[in-house]
Amino acid sequence: MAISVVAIVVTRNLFSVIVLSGAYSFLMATVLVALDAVDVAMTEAAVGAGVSTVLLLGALHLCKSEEAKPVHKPWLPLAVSVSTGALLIYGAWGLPDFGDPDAPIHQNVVPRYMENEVDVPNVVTAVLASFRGYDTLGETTVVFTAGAGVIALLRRRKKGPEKTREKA
Amino acid sequence: MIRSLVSAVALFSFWLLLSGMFVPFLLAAGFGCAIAIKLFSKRLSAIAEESDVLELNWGKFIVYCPWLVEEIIVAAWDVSKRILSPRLPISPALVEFVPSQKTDVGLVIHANSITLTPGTISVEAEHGRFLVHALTEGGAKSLAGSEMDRRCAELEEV
Amino acid sequence: MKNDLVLRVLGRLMIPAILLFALYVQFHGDFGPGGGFQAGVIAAAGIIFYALIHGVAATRRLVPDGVVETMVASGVLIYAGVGLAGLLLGGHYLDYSVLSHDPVHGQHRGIFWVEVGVATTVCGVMLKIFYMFASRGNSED
Amino acid sequence: MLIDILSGIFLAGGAFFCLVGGIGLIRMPDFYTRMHAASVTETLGAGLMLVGMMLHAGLTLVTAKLILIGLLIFLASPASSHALAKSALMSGLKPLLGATPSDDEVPPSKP
Amino acid sequence: MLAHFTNIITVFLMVAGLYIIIARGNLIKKLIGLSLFQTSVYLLYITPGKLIGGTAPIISPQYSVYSNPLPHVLILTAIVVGVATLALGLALAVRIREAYGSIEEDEILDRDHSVEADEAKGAH
Amino acid sequence: MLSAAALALLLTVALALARAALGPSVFDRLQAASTIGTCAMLLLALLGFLDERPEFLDLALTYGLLNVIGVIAVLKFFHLGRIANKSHENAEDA
Repeated sequence: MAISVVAIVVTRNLFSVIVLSGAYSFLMATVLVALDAVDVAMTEAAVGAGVSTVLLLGALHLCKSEEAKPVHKPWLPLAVSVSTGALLIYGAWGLPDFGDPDAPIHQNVVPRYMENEVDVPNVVTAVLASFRGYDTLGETTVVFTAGAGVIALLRRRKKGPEKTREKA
Repeated sequence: MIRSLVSAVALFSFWLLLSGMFVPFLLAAGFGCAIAIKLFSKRLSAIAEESDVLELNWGKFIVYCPWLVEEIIVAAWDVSKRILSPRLPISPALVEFVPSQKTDVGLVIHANSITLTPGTISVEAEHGRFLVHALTEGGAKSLAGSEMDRRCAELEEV
Repeated sequence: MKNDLVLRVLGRLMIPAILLFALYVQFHGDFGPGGGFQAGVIAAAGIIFYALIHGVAATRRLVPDGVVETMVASGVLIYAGVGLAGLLLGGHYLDYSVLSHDPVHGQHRGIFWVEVGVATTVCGVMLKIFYMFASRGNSED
Repeated sequence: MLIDILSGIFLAGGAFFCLVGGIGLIRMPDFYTRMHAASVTETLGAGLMLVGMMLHAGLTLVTAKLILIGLLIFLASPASSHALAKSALMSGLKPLLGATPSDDEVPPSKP
Repeated sequence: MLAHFTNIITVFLMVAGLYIIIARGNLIKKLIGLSLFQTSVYLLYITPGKLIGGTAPIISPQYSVYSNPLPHVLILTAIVVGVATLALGLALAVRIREAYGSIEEDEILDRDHSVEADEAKGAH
Repeated sequence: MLSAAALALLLTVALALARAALGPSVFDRLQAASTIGTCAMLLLALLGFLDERPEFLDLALTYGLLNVIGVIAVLKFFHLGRIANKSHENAEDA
């Protein structure tokens, strides 16, 4: 997976980048399955390999497919990224161990969720739709808003693009 | 009418295979979904201006499948030996030939069988013209008028 | 690509299967992996597959813009409506227990309708976005 | 017991062919020949593994689902590799031909 | 070391995404970097929820230990919102391309500068 | 045996990744990506058996469906994109 990430960073042809990110999200989904997040993996596979690939391609075929050569030296961003990474790794030593059942995350509300008072075997669905119904309503609204935003941005007006191009 | 009933039943059995739960609610949902999708797929075909049903000699098709599997195994073993041998003994070739099938389905089955067999890939498949890329020249020569061609043509005889 | 024989036959076989699979994911969200969002995305992917084979114009005839826009809005309305129904039947907003005589059954019913709402919106939005991107490119050529 | 051994053999065979396909993907000289290597993975490798898992599962609905997955692979993978090869040829990627390439065998690549 | 291996991978992904976002000028590449960054966040949330020996949180009588479902729910929402923002960002990029004829940050800035210079000249 | 097969699949994924990273043309990468998709699908089914939770097969099916759609989408837009870009560049030149 790391290889594909590095390849995504280095590659300059955007078509190849999109293909690589599709492969990356398949691998990501497999990792998520290994971490028991079945629903998340399904979503990630559906989104990463299906929809966002198509969307990126759709945007790309309206734009240029080759990235320009960078004009700046990459050292400053690299330094910023690496130092952020070092800081985060330093911080990560304070986190609980991987798979530790006594970690705080397993102590609070989750036992109540797992009691399954809704009688739906898939706890993720139960929590998503019932216990956290407001979150999901908000999520649906965000999707709706994004759709509306895209419609507003990409709706075809007569002579719209030419005018702006002349001004520029 | 009978044909669309058959395909609706096929869709419903697909649902049952997926579900494996025989709760009344889910059975009813499956039935409804199968019918809805059958109607929707009629619309799909109508807009694409295609016939809705696939004509095929199913009896011969059942005989054809094991034969194809055997071909695949033989070819895959051959290709694997070539991949693993240190000298990489390949001589890629492109051949063009005329398939003897007439219908869409027959042509597609032939093209897919060619692609499924490791060592040969159908590059272009149209009525009356196949373009095939083969890993070895021997494999390329044996394609035109092959047994696969004959068997696929037999599948069309309804 | 548009008239590719192999792809056309594949599409004829696969698109109904994909759509049925999406509905299966929708209805079995309670029992296994899946749910409204995944179902919406898979269904949208199936229809996008049709668009890839037969072109966007044919797809617009298959699922017209009006239908898609109605789907986008009605999904959110279904979700909010479920909450409102709970409110009207004497519970809290988005409290499903009052939707039926038996609280557990009410929860089932509420979850089902909420998932339907999510699936409808997601499918509609994905299709709409795809239409927007694809049609913009085609008419520019 | 016998079934366990048999399924183990099938799984091992599938794993072997998958690996061979992967090696071929690296070793082959050009795109079209790499596709042949990949098709080894996608047909025999996947097929044998699925058979192995079916034997492991026994006669349940799991087997039915595995058969569905197998059908999906066998329907979809040739179609997608056909499309891949076709558009590679259309975009002007010339295949490497023969040990001694002869020019008259190169087909006219259409735009 | 092994206990924190997953954290290190998460941080690596995050850094890669961050690097793409700040170092590359292409807007679409920036968006891809953003989604890379998002996946690292997914991983950050999901990994603590895993219990050694636990299985997926789909209740069935054979199992007693399940992984924590709460992060799954949160991340499910996050993925959905992520796609929505990606689509919106892409639409913006397309519009910018139509207005400026480019999606490279530097070229866009250059063009802005030249337009400003022209306007300044016109004013004088 | 199951875990050995899973290991072999992981190795195959690694090889395909190398090809995806090296691959000179887009088609090479695409071929590698679709191989990765197939391997991930098999890996998922195997993981399901290792965990003894065969519900994961649904996921494998999803992967298979989306893999095909992704490959064909890239191919389709690759052609469209080239044509669109060319005509656009010509228009700007003129």
